[in-house]
Amino acid sequence: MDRSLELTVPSRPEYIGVVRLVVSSLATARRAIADERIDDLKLAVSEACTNAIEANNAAGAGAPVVVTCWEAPERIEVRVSDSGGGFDPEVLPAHPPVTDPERLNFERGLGIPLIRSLVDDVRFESSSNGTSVCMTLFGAPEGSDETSEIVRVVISEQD
Amino acid sequence: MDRSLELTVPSRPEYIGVVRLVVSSLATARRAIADERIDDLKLAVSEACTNAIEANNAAGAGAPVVVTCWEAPERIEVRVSDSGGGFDPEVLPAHPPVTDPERLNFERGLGIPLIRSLVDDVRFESSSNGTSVCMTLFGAPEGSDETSEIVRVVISEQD
Amino acid sequence: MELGLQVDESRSPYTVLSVKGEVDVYSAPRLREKLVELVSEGHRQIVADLEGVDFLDSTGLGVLVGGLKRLRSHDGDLTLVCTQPRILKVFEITGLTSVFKISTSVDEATRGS
Amino acid sequence: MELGLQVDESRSPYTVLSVKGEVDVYSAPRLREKLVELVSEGHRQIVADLEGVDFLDSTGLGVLVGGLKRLRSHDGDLTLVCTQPRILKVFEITGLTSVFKISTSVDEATRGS
Ligand SMILES: Nc1ncnc2c1ncn2[C@@H]1O[C@H](COP(=O)(O)OP(=O)(O)O)[C@@H](O)[C@H]1O
Ligand SMILES: Nc1ncnc2c1ncn2[C@@H]1O[C@H](COP(=O)(O)OP(=O)(O)O)[C@@H](O)[C@H]1O
Repeated sequence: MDRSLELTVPSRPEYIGVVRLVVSSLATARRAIADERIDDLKLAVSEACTNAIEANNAAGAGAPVVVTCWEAPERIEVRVSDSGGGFDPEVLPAHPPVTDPERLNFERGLGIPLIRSLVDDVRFESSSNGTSVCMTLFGAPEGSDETSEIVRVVISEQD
Repeated sequence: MDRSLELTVPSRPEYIGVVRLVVSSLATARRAIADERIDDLKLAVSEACTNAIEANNAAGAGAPVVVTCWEAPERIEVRVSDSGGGFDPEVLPAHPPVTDPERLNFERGLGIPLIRSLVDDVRFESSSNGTSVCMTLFGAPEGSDETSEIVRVVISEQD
Repeated sequence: MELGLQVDESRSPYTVLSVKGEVDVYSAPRLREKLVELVSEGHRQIVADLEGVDFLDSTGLGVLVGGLKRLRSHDGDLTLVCTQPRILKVFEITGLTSVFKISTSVDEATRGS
Repeated sequence: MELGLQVDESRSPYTVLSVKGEVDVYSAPRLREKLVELVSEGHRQIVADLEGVDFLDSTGLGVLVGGLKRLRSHDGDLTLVCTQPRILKVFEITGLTSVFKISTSVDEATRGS
């Protein structure tokens, strides 16, 4: 894709707000995706950063989190990278069903499920040297589903 | 200084707004300096980015602009770097005095003077390989002048 | 950037906690502390008004689940007030709409049931 | 992010151009085009209302200087409306407060002189 932006922040929770701001202002300014999808993107990126900060801090080396954004007319891709110990995203523990009173014993483990359902595509690249979470939001073909709002934005801009 | 953040953006005017947002949200979130000084910082950084983008584009290689921020309790430092052809900040042409009707023939050349008067310290490092503009805003000792607002903020946080 | 937390005790037996701003891994600990504090002070029917929340992540959800658990274990309850689609969406995706009582206004939440 | 530009012709002989948003190297070209367009349409007494401007950089200042020059060369004038300290500060630092007429309201600017 033709344009990319890179943001490197210390592995501290107080910087995640800045990352959200960058990602959402980039998406808004470039009109890459519809407003509703920007909230999806913000939350997904935020979850990925929360995990990246935790992984970096567990590894103890004080490495920063690197956020890279690529945008193209009908697409925005954000990669969140850490230098932590890695994990296998396919073998995460499942929660008890919400109807089970036991559900209340689980305050965590909602980040990856949220990412998966918020973005159109997610790819985890993880090794013992670190993890990259690559999330993509597409602008869908006109009229096909909610993501097609991008098309409407583009059209209304041309008026 | 203990914390730094780095932002790399394409050399295109539409990204300067994102840079301003990052710098000001960082300064606000970290309560590094007083609100009034945040406007000074935003404008100075914006001017430096405008020049950096112009220098990169004149050099033609499509290099990005790199913005690095360091913050410490009573200080924020921002460096804006480009890979353009460089310049000598000491030999910029002067404008006619504002009382001279000729003044109206000059629409440019206000960026560097603005930077110089908005920040507490500025350093230009320029060579034919590129330019870095390092701008620092300090929190002054209590009660000494307007920059001492930082002290009040810090104190009110401790209440 | 600051999380706003305001307690209204005028609707006894309900205690209304209004949350304003962004709830994420940075600010969620303050929300957790406030909920723990309220329960330990004896508040049992807590209404968390999320109408002023601009952003809520999984850490925020976790804190609310923890608060609900704590209250239930004291025979209390936690009701949420939320009508913002973007915040409701986070509860829906995670299935937590079936775990919490979610009201459309503080009035509704404190009307008793 | 968008620059808002609104023209009010109801205060003849004054034309009020309300500017909203951030004026920087990205958006300033649109302000320049609008000023050029107004002058070429015959507007001569232009009042630029900057009360809605959140940010103004040296490029914006340059466009205003260019507009003033263009109007003066047509025996017209450009008056600014600005009371925001952070915007006024930019004019002060650059000495441009002595180049522009700066009013505290559109009413004052269009009252005639
Ligand atoms: N970037 C990462 N590096 C290492 N481990 C990770 C990373 N992201 C997620 N994990 C692992 O996956 C688990 C589940 O993550 P998530 O669903 O976000 O929930 P939570 O972070 O609340 O535990 C985490 O607890 C962690 O063990
Ligand atoms: N980063 C830079 N690289 C190369 N030249 C620069 C740089 N910054 C400033 N200059 C030179 O200094 C001049 C004055 O800059 P400035 O005061 O910002 O006004 P303007 O950019 O409006 O000309 C520019 O026109 C340019 O020639």
